[in-house]
Amino acid sequence: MNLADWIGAFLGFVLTLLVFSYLIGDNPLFRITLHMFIGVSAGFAAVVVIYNIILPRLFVPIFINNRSEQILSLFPLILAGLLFSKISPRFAFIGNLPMSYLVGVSAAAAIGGAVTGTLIPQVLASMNLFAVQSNQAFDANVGLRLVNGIIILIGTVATLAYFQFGIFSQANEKTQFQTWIDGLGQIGQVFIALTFGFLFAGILSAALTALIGRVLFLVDFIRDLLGLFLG
Amino acid sequence: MRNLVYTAIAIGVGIVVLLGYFLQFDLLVNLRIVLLEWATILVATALLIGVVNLFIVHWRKSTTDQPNRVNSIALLAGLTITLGVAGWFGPTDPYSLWIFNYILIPIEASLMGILSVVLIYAGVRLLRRKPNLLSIVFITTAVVILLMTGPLFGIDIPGLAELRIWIGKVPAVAGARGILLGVSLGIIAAGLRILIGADRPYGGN
Amino acid sequence: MDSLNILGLIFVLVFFGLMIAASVVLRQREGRKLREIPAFGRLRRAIGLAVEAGSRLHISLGRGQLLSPQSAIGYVGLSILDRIARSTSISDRPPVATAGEGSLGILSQDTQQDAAKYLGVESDPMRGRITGLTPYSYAAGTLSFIQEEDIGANLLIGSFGNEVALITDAAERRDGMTLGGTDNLTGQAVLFATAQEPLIGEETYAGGAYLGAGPMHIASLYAQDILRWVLIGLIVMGAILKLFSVL
Amino acid sequence: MEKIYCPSCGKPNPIDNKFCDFCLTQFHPQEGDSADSEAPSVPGIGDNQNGLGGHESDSNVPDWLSELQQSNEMEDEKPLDSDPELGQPANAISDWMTGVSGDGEATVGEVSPAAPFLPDQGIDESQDIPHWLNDALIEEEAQDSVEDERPGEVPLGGEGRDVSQGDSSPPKISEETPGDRENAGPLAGLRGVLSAEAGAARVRKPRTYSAKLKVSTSQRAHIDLLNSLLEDEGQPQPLPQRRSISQQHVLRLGIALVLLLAILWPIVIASQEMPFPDYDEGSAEVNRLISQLPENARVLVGFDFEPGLAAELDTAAAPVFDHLLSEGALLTLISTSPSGPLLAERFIRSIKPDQELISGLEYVNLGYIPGGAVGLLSFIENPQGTIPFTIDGLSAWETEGRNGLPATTGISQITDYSMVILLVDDPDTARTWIEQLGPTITNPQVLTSFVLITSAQLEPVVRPYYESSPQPVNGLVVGLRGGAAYARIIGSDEFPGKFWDAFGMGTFVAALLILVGGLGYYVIPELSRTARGQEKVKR
Repeated sequence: MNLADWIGAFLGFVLTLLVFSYLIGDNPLFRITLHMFIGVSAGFAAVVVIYNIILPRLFVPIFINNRSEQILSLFPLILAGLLFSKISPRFAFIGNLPMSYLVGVSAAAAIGGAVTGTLIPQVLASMNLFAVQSNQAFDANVGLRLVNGIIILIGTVATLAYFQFGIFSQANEKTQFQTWIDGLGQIGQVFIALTFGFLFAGILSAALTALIGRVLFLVDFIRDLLGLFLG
Repeated sequence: MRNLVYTAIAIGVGIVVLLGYFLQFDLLVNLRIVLLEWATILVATALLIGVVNLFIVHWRKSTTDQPNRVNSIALLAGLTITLGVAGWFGPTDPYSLWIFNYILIPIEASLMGILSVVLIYAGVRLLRRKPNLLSIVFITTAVVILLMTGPLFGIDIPGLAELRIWIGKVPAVAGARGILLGVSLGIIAAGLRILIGADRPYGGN
Repeated sequence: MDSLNILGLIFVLVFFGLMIAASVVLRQREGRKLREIPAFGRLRRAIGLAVEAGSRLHISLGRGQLLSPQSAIGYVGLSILDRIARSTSISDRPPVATAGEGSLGILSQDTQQDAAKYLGVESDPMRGRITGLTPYSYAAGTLSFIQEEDIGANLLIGSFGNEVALITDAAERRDGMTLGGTDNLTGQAVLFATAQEPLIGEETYAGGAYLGAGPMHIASLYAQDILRWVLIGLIVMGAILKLFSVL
Repeated sequence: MEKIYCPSCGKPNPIDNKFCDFCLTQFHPQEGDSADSEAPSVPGIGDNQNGLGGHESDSNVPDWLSELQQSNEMEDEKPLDSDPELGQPANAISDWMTGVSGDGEATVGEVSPAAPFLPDQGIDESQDIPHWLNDALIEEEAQDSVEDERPGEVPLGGEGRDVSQGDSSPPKISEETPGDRENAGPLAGLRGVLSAEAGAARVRKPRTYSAKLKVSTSQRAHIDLLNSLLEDEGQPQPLPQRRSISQQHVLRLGIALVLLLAILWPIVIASQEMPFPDYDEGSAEVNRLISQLPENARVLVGFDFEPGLAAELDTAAAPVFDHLLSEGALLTLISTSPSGPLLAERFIRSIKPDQELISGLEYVNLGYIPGGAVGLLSFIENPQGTIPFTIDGLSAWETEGRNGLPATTGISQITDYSMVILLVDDPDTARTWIEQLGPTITNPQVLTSFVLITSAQLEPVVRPYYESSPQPVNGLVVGLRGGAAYARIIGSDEFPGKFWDAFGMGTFVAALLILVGGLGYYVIPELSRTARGQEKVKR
């Protein structure tokens, strides 16, 4: 390790300990570390955005010979310029124009993304569980696949039914249908809890891995340090 | 009047982009691509504005005499140094990577590490806070999966490994799918409310 | 794929039609009762308590990218922010919003300004904060924000990943109430275990309707309810047809 | 047509509406005049009932009292009234002040003889009282039942009898008067003469007498309790200060210590006792695909995770890339998150510390695709158009008249890559990649394979894609476990054994903590509670 690495490792060592100090209790040093972290990550985000988008997409096209592209590239430049008025509360209203544009596009992108990216694929996937004939070649145990398919189908339907908001009732009396939905919803909740449990375990093991990574780093640093002094 | 214009822009642009998703007419698709390209640039600009906003807020805090000013000073220092170094030498330069490796990664990874304690703590208290069937299912699943994720000292409890895989393959998938479908219904509703003009977060009220 | 796209478009158009129809019907007569979501009931009380105790309400809008489906949950958060800002700005401690994404931050400030204009009071730009621009730095920023400000209740309605646990933990250390809902699966799993009042999946999107953000929010719930059963029908039918290899 | 204005959103509604058309707030019969009806009436304990029960949505008292109840962690889930309006909090304080005055008068109300609503008071009160107050009451009752025997004292809930005694006190006085003899003035010596000043004195007396008599210990306790609560609510004060060392604090600290020790142990003693997982189908598939890659295959690698998860994904990916680079693959690095490019650069430089890969020649870092799903889609449809330059500002691609960088030579569209590897930690990002890339990958003409290296938390999200057919995902390395399995397959030393040991220990202890701790944390207070309950019954 060269000097820069040593300094870096020492810095990392100290910062790790400072963050871990939060486990003992909230303290000013921990907060200072957090704020430094926020600053650094914001700095990196800004630089990457400038290098990756602002320069090549906002400014470079203006210097391209192609006249039509130059004109086209003025629009985002103007919109971005207007958006910067949001920095000052007094002139913020000027930025409403690009914001309304952005919100419109993003709402559409959200709908488009949800339909093409989730709704259609997930519905198809649920159906395809039962396309047994098509891929018998893939596994012999068709029966088991069917049973699993049915469980997934029931789980999906029950979970969806759980979210039902409107109540079907006549004169504050639950209708038969509502009782059914409630029952289905109960099953759905169990599936949801199972899913969350699985995800939770995954997140926890990911977090544990991070913790182990840090502890390993601390131990290795101390070992290196001792090796340096004790030869 | 001005608000009407904003709303009109949001709705108009939105509808064009939305149709561009579903109808494969060249004009519509190209229009969608151009509009999205501009939006992408605007989002990036907004991120920069966010950085400026962060800077201004903490500059104010650090110049006024108040107990937390040292935090703001730390933030400003981190921000300006990173902007200076990474901005000048480039984000993938060894100097930038040094900051990334020895300041950003240790702090963020340690925060993630703390998360493990926070999550275990939450798991321990869940049953007390919400003593119901769902909590029991949740905790049981979590514990089984957790045990079977690690090597468990080479002890092989028959059926448990298979159970883990089965849960991940069948019930967990069902739950996740139901949630995802529900969420996408919610997303479409929220998006449409904006395209209808019912929600106008862009100062159109 | 094209035929699927057309189907998708039809689905969206039907959704749109149902929302409009429902909103028209709602104006004429009382709509169907909505099922009770305890979290929202508690939230209404928490808002009351926060106003009485003179502590702040904090609405965390998450860090969803604006050009992806994650933006939708941000908009839900914004309409809830608007609703609450309009009803609590009279108190001496109006709500504060934090965002982890530039454009969301700007939108939260706009929303607060609108609310202030509506109430005829001076709006403070510091009430819409950007506390960090990457998921973890946002969590870190919000964490220290909760510790520094005097927050009575925290509404986490936006796109969060597992880092949200840091925020809920900080809120708990301050004895503040946390209500959380997100679109992200891992975020939901974490909130289920850590938040005092977790919202599951689609429930979060109903926040506007349950907090009275306008008739269109309720109308969209009815549309969702109808199309939910359409989806279920489609899945079951499709499954049966696939089984007999008709499709 | 007559209109009713919604207290929540202020919009006008038809008078016969039960709900607000605009915000669905439920209207109450006395909505309009609730304010006037509340202020002048003498609420007495009659209002406190609402206060304790929290069923009357017009009064704000229920909200804060039942809120207090909720702040108590051991509260059981009580059904909520579905309609306390949002608008209320705005005028909450004023409403609540009437509550104060109400309670103020309540004490007077008890004292004054004429309080018609008092008799059935005791029963209602006990019905609506929350547990925390109920316990206090049980003790009070026990106390008072003893006090009953003593003359002049009044039992709890017997305010009715208080009052009846209060009412009957003047007659008592009149019984005494005949015993008096006039001893002044012209009627001196005569009995039964009504004497102005003496009578007046006696008339005055019972009031003070009754005032002393009326307030029972239990009532006093209620009054004090309510007053103290109201005073607390009264001053806008910061939320309750945290106790320096709370039970939670200790619990947190305990968990942290146990966990850290469990992890430290295998790291310090470094005994490789945990066996690597045997055969893992997903990892084996990735291994097969990489082994089949042609010489100098072009591979697109997506780095879409947060720096916080670097430890997990770097460790899991290390053996995979060890294998990949030994096959002589040339890499194109891309990301849809701003921190991605740096993570990619960092990983690539650390993968072979002895001989660093050369940028441009062996790998090229395209940086960051903005715009989430939209940006990714446009990159998949048209890589060259979406990201024309590398993160270092060089032109990335080969075009006619300009040859690009060796690492990207011959790449004009996404299908020119032999393999796409995605390192990912977020379910949405993973799904976005799979959904956008899926149609291309599943196309039988396309030879590109798609492989995921994911954080452990993503398994239920990505596995179905791997299991389904046709497969949009051809291989899967999930978390540390997958990495370890891969290392075992290729016999790589890239995967640190002590890391795996610590992981094994960590997951085991975590599971144990949740299970044992959870049960203990739930059961122990339950036991002590039941014990307390039994004690009370005994008393």
